[in-house]
Amino acid sequence: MTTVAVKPATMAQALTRALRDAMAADPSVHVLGEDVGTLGGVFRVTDGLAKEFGEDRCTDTPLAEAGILGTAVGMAMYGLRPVVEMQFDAFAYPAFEQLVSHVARMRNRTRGRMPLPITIRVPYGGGIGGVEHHSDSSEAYYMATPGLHVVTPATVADAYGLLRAAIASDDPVVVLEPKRLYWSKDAWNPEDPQTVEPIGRAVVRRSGRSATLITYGPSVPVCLEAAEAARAEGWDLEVVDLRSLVPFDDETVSASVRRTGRAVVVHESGSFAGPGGEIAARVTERCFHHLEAPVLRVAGFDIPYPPPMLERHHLPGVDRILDAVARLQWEAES
Amino acid sequence: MTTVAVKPATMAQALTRALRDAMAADPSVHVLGEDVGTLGGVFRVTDGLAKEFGEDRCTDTPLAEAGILGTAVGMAMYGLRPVVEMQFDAFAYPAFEQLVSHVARMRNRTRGRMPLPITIRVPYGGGIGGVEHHSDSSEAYYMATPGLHVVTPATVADAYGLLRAAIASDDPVVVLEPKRLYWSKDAWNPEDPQTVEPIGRAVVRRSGRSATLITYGPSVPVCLEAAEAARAEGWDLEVVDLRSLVPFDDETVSASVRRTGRAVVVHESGSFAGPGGEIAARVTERCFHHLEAPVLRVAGFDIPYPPPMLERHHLPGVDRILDAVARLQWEAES
Amino acid sequence: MTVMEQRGAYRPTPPPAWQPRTDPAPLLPDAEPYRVLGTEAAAQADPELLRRLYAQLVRGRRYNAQATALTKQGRLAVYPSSTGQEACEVAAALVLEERDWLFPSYRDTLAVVARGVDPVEALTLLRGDWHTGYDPYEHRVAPLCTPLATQLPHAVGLAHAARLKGDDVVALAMVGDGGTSEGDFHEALNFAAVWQAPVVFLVQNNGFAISVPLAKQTAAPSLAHKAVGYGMPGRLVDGNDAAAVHQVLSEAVRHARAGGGPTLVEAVTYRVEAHTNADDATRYRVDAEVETWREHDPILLLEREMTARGLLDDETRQAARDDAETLAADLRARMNQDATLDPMDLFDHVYAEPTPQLREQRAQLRAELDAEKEGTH
Amino acid sequence: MTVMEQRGAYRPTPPPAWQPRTDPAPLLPDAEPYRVLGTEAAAQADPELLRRLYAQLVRGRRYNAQATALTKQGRLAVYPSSTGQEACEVAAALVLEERDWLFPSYRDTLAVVARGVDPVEALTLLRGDWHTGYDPYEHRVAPLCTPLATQLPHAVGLAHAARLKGDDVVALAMVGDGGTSEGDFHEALNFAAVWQAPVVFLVQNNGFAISVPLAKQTAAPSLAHKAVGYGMPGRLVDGNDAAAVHQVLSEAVRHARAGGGPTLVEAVTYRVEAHTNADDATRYRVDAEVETWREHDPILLLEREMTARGLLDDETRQAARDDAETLAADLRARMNQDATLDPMDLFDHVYAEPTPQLREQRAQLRAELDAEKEGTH
Ligand SMILES: Cc1ncc(C[n+]2csc(CCOP(=O)(O)OP(=O)(O)O)c2C)c(N)n1
Ligand SMILES: Cc1ncc(C[n+]2csc(CCOP(=O)(O)OP(=O)(O)O)c2C)c(N)n1
Ligand SMILES: [Mg+2]
Ligand SMILES: [Mg+2]
Repeated sequence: MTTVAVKPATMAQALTRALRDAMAADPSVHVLGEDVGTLGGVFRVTDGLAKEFGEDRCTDTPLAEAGILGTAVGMAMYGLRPVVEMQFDAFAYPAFEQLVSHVARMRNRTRGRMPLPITIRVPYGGGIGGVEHHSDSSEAYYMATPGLHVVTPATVADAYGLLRAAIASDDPVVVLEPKRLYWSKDAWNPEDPQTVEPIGRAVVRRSGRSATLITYGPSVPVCLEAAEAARAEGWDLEVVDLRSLVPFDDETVSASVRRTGRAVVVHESGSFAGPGGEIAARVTERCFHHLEAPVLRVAGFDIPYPPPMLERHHLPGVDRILDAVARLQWEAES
Repeated sequence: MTTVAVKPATMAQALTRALRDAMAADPSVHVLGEDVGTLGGVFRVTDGLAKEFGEDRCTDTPLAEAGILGTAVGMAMYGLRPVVEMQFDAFAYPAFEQLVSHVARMRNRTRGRMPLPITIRVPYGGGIGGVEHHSDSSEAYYMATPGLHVVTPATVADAYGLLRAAIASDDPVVVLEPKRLYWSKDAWNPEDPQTVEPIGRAVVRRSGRSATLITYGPSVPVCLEAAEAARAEGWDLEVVDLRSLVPFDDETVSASVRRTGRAVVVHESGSFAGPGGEIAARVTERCFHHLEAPVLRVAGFDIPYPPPMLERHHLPGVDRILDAVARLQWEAES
Repeated sequence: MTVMEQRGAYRPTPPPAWQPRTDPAPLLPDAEPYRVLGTEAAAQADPELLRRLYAQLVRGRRYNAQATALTKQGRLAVYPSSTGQEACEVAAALVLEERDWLFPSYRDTLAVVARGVDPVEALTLLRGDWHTGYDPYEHRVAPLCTPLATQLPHAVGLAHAARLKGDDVVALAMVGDGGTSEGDFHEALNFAAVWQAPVVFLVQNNGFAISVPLAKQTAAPSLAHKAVGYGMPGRLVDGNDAAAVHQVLSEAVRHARAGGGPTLVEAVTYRVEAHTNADDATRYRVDAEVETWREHDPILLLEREMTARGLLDDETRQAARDDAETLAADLRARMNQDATLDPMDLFDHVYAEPTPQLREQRAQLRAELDAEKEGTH
Repeated sequence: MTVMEQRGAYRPTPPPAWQPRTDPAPLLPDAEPYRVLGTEAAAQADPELLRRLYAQLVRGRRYNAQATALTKQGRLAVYPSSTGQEACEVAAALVLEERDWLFPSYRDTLAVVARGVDPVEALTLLRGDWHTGYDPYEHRVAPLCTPLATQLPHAVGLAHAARLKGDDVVALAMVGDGGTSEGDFHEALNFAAVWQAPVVFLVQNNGFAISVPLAKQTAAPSLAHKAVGYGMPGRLVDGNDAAAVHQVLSEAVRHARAGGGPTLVEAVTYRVEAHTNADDATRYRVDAEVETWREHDPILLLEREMTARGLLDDETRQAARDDAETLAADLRARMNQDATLDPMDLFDHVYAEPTPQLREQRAQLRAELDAEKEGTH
């Protein structure tokens, strides 16, 4: 094994590398979607794959998302491992029936005889100045659908690791890629096999004793920033990056909250019936007697995603997170 | 006004009556869907409407759910009030993109200039021995979509009232009709205008002091039964029927939980990222210091809806509700 | 003067990119459904094939009757009968090689059975117990598909994958006239044509989608006319003429196998029974209509032809009937046994490995069932 | 012998229900795109119409250039240019009566402007501020539609509703070649044909869906050939020939208004610019291809014809140019002013009445903004 210098890479590059490595390792891995071939995807995540592996392995499909996912189902039935790209979050909706009624259920419907190892890549979330329908946080829909795994990376290394793990999984995995982190950079060594993370494990990104911020994907850097800012207020915040929404890592999350006694869930998705409700509820079920305050939520508003010029008001930012932390009934303690 | 004897009626009959009254009162109300005309719908809810109002007012459409909802959008744009029937819960999924990207957002996208007064009737839930794809509880998807109202009746009178209110609403309303209550009967006076309920108000179906069961739709009768059974164990349970999932009646729910100090949310839908998470989280946010125990959830398992022969194991029943009530940390109190 | 009136009158210089890439003429269906039985074409039909079809039709009719009877006895949750459509069901199964794949819709358990799946397994889903019963890989039959037209892209993807792998496999996908209105029908046919996937789409136009007649479903000259819009051949066939359906499907399968791409076949047939046992067909159609179709019954048409050609003696009839009765008796006997189901199965196949959350829920149900058994509840 | 070889050889007795309800022949498109400019048909073109089209094309070209320039200045979030497609954009707007409705896709702001909407309002969405800008009811233009093909069923529903109300209204809906692959395209056309709704579907086949060329999008002889599968006429027209597009669309609108039902029009054109300003077209196509299309430019074609017929003097040219410059200058000036947006708007139009939950969230943002203003944050 050659030693490769740890160099800065973007999340998009790590995703490309994950696809390339997976395709090189396993000839049954096929990429398909709109513009994924010649163009290399609108975010360039599939850049170079058609050239390297041929158009049969990385295929520009007709413009029809249900068709893309539906044919991927058939390909998986025949032993391939399709990796599907949905161009943007909202453009995955036409494939919803295929996703819920087939992708999520085929293993179960056939008593395990017909698993569907399909990876569904969905660039999601806001913060990139996208016009309407280009910035949805659609994770609640996927989380509420038994049979799907749902993962979302917040770091370059996790982007690689989770995508490789998704492709390796014998089950369908929805990989939610935070659009606004595509160009975020980290020092990252692509040759390090450690970067392949198993699906289902959260990670503590920052240890702290005052309260836990439970978050994922695009909100992780925001929470880390908030934790830094919180030091000035005397709070030592722990930040848990869920990485996997399904399965949910109750162990890591509950352990953290039991330690800190306070928690705030942070995500871009709308609050009502969003991921935060589930997370708050299950943390409360498990840690009730350790809680000094109710688990609070800092989330997007319950509105259609706003236009570029207003999105900063919608996205959970450092101030809003600190406001929530401040409401964690500190008086009650002292 | 003539006085009409209060007679037993089924929920299906009340829904039919609501459609008929709405169509008679307002010529802009149009019903469309698969088999709603000549056949009167597979559940006979639209029975007689095509005959009474003509096929232009109650129309058998081609078999395409996105087309049905999409054309309803256009009809609403031109000033009609379409009432769309989705034949079964899972068969609403093909219309998901139209629902999320247009129906829920058109008012907002146009700054209020183009409201869409569309009613979307969705027979939902299990308990009728339906084969796969015929028993989904899909409310989590709708609740997580800002711009939609979501209501679900548990009684014959509410079925009438909520459907009339939905049709009268200038916003899109998803009316989730519990399939297994279609043939449930109540004494009901169709001439009583009181039966039209405003959207957004929960109701206490049974008062009690020990704990609150928060529920809706098909689980309301089960909770009432559980409350009766609980008397034997010495528990006096309050049962809140939400009726409207969006908007959510925090006032009624919180008031009840503050009174009782304990709560269990009960629904058929899967637990993970289901409605119960949101409800438990918001109740906890609002009533934390009144809670003697964490808000618990009794829900369907996180699995694709099971086949008829196994569904009784899946559906929340009296025993499972009482088990949850028993876990509400009664010792802690005494 | 309108464009239409001017047809042929102008010789425009087309825009640079314009070139008709396919000649539409051979893609268009004939004006009338293709028939073999009772026509000159019948002379070329292989007697062995006719005998085989006959035996299968008789068996299929009996199967339909038995399955319907089982609903009355509460042994099936629901049964969508294919009575009157046996020619399509049987031919769809017979034209395939062992390595090929069949993609049935929810009405097509007969095709599944004709392909060799144990009828009890084919009916597992409709019985109300474990989901799709048979192992899809054993006979290369996809699970019965209820959400309409959603199986069509699956068939395309599978056929495409097989072709990419260099396997000589054809997929035949079945759908109803109503199903052609769904977006998935459109997307599947388009993908198939663009990819030149070896797929045959068989539309059984049985006149109704539950209560909705074809005239409310489409304004097209025929459903087969949809094919040209995808760049694939459309074929129209009398769906009650088993020999014709067999021939048209065989040709389409051969065409696909030879790399010629997909074909859309519309078989004109009729749903003689109600939509399912739960449906009341008298609400939307008159008996007289059903009667005209009984005259055009697939078994009747084949019997007439075979009798005329001296291919149907009493022995052959009796053998077919006996075989059908054996099937029915076996089906009855086995379906009348109570299915035993393990509720724990509910958790075992949601994922390859149950999530921690499912393990908790599994334990909960286990505890409940144990308590139930011990009578503590 | 195969079915195809046997064509015409048999005369089968068709199944009872079988009757071709529509003659497919008149529904099929011509073999080549219809053209007027440079052909004999041009002699019949109304000079007034040509002058009007010319002025609009010049204006449209300038509008496209200005909007693209505004993206470079950061005044537009994104702009999908219709440069090279102005003939379609302009004709789509001009063939409609005031009472008619236009359903644009995301690329069709030019059609929206040509219909009379203030360009600043037409560009509101792409500017990144309040959503769809213009009041849809003022000029009867539906909001710009980004999810591809989803506007088509809206157009059908609206046209159907108008017809039910007895109003003499036609809807014209625009979609791209890529959009024809979506299920919504299929469902919309089918509903339109079954309901005989007064809709005209205009497909601008500009050769690409972002990077994907037509050959990967469809294998059909032409997109217009899809029409027969729904039972409506399909028309193929040179999309860069403004007179031809205008004529074909006018006829389709007239046909729809007269109760003849929907028409599918495929206009063969070309996207001269990249998909949007954010796209790099060199990754998927060569300049030479773009160049051949520049020879077939809609303004060039019209200028040639008008010059030959003495309809284009310097004055006309200058007037068109001046008008275009006025539009551009006004657009520039007004777009260069910062938009003022009220964040509170975020909550006001989600529902007719904000829910209690939204009222809480509104109050939260209000408090935050107030605090921000007071500098407490
Ligand atoms: C997506 C979807 N929508 C609705 C249904 C409900 N449904 C079941 S069968 C049926 C009619 C199907 O008609 P057709 O396709 O002609 O098949 P046939 O029943 O005639 O075999 C309908 C509407 C469904 N199964 N799937
Ligand atoms: C449902 C959906 N899927 C994907 C996209 C992303 N997208 C935007 S434009 C485009 C290409 C559209 O091509 P075409 O329909 O030919 O229109 P054109 O851009 O050429 O005008 C794509 C894939 C979208 N807007 N909607
Ligand atoms: Mg049918
Ligand atoms: Mg295009």
